[in-house]
Amino acid sequence: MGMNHTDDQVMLKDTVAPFLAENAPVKHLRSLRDANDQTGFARDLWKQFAEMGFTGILVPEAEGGLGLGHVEAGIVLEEIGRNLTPSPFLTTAVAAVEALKSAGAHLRGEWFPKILSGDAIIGIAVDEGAKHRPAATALVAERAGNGFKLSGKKQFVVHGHVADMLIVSARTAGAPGDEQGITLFAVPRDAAGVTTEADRLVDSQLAARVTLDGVEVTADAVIGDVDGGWASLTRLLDAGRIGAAAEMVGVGGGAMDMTFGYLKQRKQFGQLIGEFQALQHRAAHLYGEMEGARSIVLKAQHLLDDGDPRAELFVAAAKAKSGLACNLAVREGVQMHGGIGMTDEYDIGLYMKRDRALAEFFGDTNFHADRVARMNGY
Amino acid sequence: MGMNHTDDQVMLKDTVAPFLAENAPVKHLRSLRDANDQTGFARDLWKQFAEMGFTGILVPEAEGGLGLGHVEAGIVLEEIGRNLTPSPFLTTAVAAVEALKSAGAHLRGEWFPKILSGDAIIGIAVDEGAKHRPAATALVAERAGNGFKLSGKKQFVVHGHVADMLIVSARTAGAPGDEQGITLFAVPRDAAGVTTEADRLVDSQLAARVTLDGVEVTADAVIGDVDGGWASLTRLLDAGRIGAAAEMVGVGGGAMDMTFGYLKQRKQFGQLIGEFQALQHRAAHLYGEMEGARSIVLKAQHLLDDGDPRAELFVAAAKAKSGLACNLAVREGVQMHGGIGMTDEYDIGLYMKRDRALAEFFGDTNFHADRVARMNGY
Amino acid sequence: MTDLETFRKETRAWLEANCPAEMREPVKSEEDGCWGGRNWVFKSPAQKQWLEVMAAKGWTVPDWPKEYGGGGLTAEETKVLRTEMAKLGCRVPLQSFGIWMLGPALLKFGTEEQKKHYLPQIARGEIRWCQGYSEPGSGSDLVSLQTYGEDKGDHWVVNGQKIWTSYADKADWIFCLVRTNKEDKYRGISFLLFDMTSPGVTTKPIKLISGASPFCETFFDNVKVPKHQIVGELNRGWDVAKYLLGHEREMISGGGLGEGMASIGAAFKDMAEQEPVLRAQMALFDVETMVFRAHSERFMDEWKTGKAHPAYSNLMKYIGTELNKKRHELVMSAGGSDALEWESERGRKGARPRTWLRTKANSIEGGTSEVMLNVVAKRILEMPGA
Amino acid sequence: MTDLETFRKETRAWLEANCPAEMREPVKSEEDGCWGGRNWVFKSPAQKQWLEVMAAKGWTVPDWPKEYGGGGLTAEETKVLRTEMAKLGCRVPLQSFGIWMLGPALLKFGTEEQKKHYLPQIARGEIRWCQGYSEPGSGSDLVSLQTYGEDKGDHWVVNGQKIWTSYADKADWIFCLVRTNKEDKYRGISFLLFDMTSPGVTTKPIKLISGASPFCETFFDNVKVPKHQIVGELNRGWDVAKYLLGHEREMISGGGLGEGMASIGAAFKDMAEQEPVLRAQMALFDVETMVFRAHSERFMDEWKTGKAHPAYSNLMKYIGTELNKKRHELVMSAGGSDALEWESERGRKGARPRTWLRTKANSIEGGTSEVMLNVVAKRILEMPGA
Repeated sequence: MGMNHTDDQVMLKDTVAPFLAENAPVKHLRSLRDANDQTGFARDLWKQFAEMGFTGILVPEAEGGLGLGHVEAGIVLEEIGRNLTPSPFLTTAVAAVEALKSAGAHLRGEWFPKILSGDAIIGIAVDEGAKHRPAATALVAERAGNGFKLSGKKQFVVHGHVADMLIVSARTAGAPGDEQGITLFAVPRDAAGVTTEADRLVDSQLAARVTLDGVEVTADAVIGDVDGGWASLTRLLDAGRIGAAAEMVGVGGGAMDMTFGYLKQRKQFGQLIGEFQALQHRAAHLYGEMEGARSIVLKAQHLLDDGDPRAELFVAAAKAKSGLACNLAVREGVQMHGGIGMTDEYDIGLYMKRDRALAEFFGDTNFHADRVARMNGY
Repeated sequence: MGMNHTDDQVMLKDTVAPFLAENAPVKHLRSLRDANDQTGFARDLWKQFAEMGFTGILVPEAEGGLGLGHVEAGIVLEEIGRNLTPSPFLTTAVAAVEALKSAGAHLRGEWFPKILSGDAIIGIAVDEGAKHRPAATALVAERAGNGFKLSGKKQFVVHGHVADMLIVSARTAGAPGDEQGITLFAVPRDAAGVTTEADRLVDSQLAARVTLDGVEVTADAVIGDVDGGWASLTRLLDAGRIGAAAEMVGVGGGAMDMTFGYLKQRKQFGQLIGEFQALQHRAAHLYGEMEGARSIVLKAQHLLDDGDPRAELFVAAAKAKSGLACNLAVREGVQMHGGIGMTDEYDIGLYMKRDRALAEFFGDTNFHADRVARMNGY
Repeated sequence: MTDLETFRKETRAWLEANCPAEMREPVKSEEDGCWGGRNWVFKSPAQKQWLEVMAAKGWTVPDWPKEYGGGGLTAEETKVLRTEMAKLGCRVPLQSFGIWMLGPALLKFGTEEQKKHYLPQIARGEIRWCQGYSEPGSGSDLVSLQTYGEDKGDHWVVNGQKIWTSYADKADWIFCLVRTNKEDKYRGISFLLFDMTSPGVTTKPIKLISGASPFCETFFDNVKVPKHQIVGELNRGWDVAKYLLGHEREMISGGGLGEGMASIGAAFKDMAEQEPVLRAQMALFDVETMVFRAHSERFMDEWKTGKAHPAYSNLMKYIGTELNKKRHELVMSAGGSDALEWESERGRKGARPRTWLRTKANSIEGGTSEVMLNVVAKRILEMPGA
Repeated sequence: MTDLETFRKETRAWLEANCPAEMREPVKSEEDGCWGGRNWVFKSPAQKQWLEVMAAKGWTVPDWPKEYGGGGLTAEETKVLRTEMAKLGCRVPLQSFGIWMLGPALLKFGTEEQKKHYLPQIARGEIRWCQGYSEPGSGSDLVSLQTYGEDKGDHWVVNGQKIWTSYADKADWIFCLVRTNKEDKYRGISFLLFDMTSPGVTTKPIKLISGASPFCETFFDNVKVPKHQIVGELNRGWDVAKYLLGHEREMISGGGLGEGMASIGAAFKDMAEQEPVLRAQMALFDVETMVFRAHSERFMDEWKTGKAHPAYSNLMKYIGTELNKKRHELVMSAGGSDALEWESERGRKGARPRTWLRTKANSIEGGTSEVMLNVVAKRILEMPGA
């Protein structure tokens, strides 16, 4: 089969695509936004995700999930992207689930069932500055009794204000910039000392700035190893990155298809604008870029699912490329739509906004290209 | 007048352009190349340059020159570029002359007259590695008696094998990488211990690898200050850089005009290929890039001529941009010519080759963009 | 001392004496501008005073003839005035589509009566104008416009719809392209002026992806326009429009200039130093910024001396707007997740992302990049084909 | 053990036993290839032996039917053979336009007699072929070709000129597009085979910007071609040509793959570390390299299962060739002035700049990038217009 989808994957896509197109098309995002919704997504839709089994895609079979992989999660995320569906799927059912796989029985037993039932929202609290730099973690976790006391700030915690639990990277040793000395914690959002401030982002989703002021947790809250949380964090981040990349394949693909449709319908100078060779060549080039992004994302998903040691490199390349291609798709999309592309009334601008937020999520193209260079030894 | 040419500059252009088009068009380069000429340029043409006064453009009036500036030198260089004329003008009459302006009376009295009369060729021996990194100078000049003894290697010394004198950057203090501790020397090419090995370059010009093995020079050979040669070297390099940039405006412009001419003449699919909108848009974009390059080069020339402290920054930007624009011109040139553009018989490929050599000369786009960033404080 | 030096000295003295201190403070937002018109509410007594003293000298339109309310200055004197105003930080006393667009067209195509009537009002900021060009079906292909003026003897009755009319909801009058002959595409359009309070005119603001905007949709339902309100000949309004579009294009391409084009790496030094690939892109972008400034300077110098190709402003518009879009992509990259905030006070209610999104229209409004490239290819490069 | 595993084991054993050690050394230059043909001089006894044993098994063309000199292997078995050869480092025993291009066309369009006659000779490397498609006036617009074959009853008399005929000066036979009907542009071309030693055929090598090349101009002056040497129907040679161009395109787009596409920054680590802007470009290029490899892998998997769009190879050709050109621009940048040397022994007689220049043809030969984009836009994206 190689890089072809398996029959099961094709079937999953055939389930997800119509489900989202029907239940959460772009107008779903609009209606939440225009109603000034303060959750950032629709809880009933999230329940439906759980009922359809989507939230369990990455949860091990032994723990009640489907035990599938990143290819399958990516199928869901691509459709989320294509429909601009606001959803905690990426943070909760992908990034958090992968992190929890390196947690102990206590945490797994508490959170996997809630994720499977659609009762939990989990926020990823990793970034402390405007740019994604996970090794720069400065938020401190000091030993206190047989537990830890956490103090510091996080930002860009998508859905963090309504999350039930936050996965927080904290420094237990070393200095900001060191990969060693980081520990990952599961912190209940309602723990004493946790405050969140929600901001609406450009793409209408809500993210929180989170302050931890002497938040006490027990040793059970540790995910992975104390001081050695980099491994679990990497697992979380790789899942988040390839997930965001898959979502961008959907966002860029949706923008592209909408734009190609417009080229075949809009007339200027007495002809369809899609007849203009300059636009045809740009369209063909864009198609190639999106196809390339789709390919590297799929390749990275396969490598992650195979536990291949090259996966981290390919995930970085996939996030970098999906950023480039999706950005091109939305820029060409707005430009080729002309004036109406600038109006709030048309959807193409919403694709541009979602692209921007996803570009930053878990590190942008520049960040990941730099990582590719480092992993390649220069 | 601002950035318009003065009447005198227009007149100079009206003299230079037909002179070079008649006496040294592209077929002049071809005939030297095909005859396997080992000088790298035509000495009689160089004499004519002197007779026309071109070699004295930058030489001060008090010393018999025209006392003009980089705008005027650039007018000559642009036509050299447009005709792909092999000539020591850039090294001898531009870079070397500017360096010699910070030399003592002895050196000036020796070399300015020879340059004015077309009797001297001067090579610029600055680079020691494959990439231009002037501060990395490692060639050593030790004090010996009341003079110096030089040992080390230089490369990419254009016309170095037939030069009468080499301007050599040497380290008299500090370590490679330091701007301090560099001294500039005027070294006769026939001095004992100087050996040169000529290589034909991709653009058919000849450059030398130069070895200095205990070459003894007197204190009179120093250009500028001992250990403080960076200032003179910068003056030399800025002249060489803006000169190379001006030449690239000519190379790119020549390639572009040839290509636009071809678009208006070649038919495929029953129409002139210049009628295809995709090519029209690329042509218009290319034109804009070349016009931008022309503008920044002219601006930098003005600032140099005005002794403006921003000149170094603008020269860096001009070399960077002319590299980008000229490279685009030759790449589009070959591609738009199609198959025949790949044949040695057509001139467009010669433009691509000259572009490549000039791109490296005195630092490429990447090197200068990095300098722009540093000068801008980041 | 030359006459020009005397003029410079006197101008400086006059500006120092007459420009209120408040009007020398840097402009903080679009809100600080003075647009004039019937319903204008001055933001401060100083704003009113500054407009009045400048209008009295004719210096809201310094190079227009004195008889039409201008200052009657030469090109050199006008440049001196602007330079001295810039040195002192004097604000522009009046922002006006009447000055930037309609005025030059009236000076060229208007009757003597029209010039005497409209130009002084424009110069004094008494009428605020808007422009009625684009229609929903006529963007780049403006000449396909459908708004129709039916000949009723001494007036036309206009029906149709315009889009992208800036500040239509605040303007007093509109200059508007109207089809007056359905047979001839190019020679069937007339350039009409009419009052926005005429019965049958309605406007509806357009919300952009960046948020609220000055743009409106404007609807005409049996609007009566007297025949003397035509500029230029009947059915030859396209000539007026083309002339005016040239002015607009220069304005927009000039918009990429100014202090906004300083080193982007210097502005985001910390980010540049932490992110090597971003830094490299900023370095290359800084080069392009310097190129564009030098290019604009050269273009203006050549334009003033008549050496620039008449279509060259199309090239500058293309380059300047594409560059500005790219700049704001980099600004967003440098801003990271901080720059995603859309409503927070911390993020000044989304100032950065809204500006970024707004720049996306640069390469659409006033002629798309695609149209600019067509024009450059055909008119400057003389490529073959239609 | 499945049949395929058995086959793999046996194949490996056979290769180990039969492939001479010398034929397992990495190919150092184009000179190392074996092209066969009447006048071929083997570079070594090992080269001859390797060709003979492989041809005897039919493994120069493993997936062709056995009756035509092939190995009769299935697609899976062929893949196994190639994989095992790659593992052992076995060289390709025979380079041949006959195998890559003409063979597939003959298998599809040839008569039984033609297949029996030509295919075994191709498989054994006894005839070396060249391709006569392009003409000076017919590059991208191939179908406008002018070389004309006049009908003389039992033969044609061919006059005209071809260009870009690779190795025409070394080839034994040519497969050639010839106009046989001047009235119909598309349905007036026939696909003819003829001997290069026929009276009236002359060739002239073409020197490229990169130096000497395998390309020639080829001239036909009253060349007599018997009628049975046509492939496919009279005047329907364009169908054969299109089919064959598809094969060529895949070959060329595949050329961008392979070991040449490893990390460029790793290959020029010192340069990358000294030049931050170059490093950034290498980093971004490494991403594109990984993307193209993944994309090619996905394309091949989808192609094999019939899921790829028939025109998809045009897209891959465009992306792969543009990428390869960009790669060599970076190689030249990394090489600096060392990489400018054109003749020196140190610079291996200009190997780097010559390779760089040669890559510029990638996006021209086998269909220009512009034609590829046209095809993608029209056939895959279904954009409107002619």
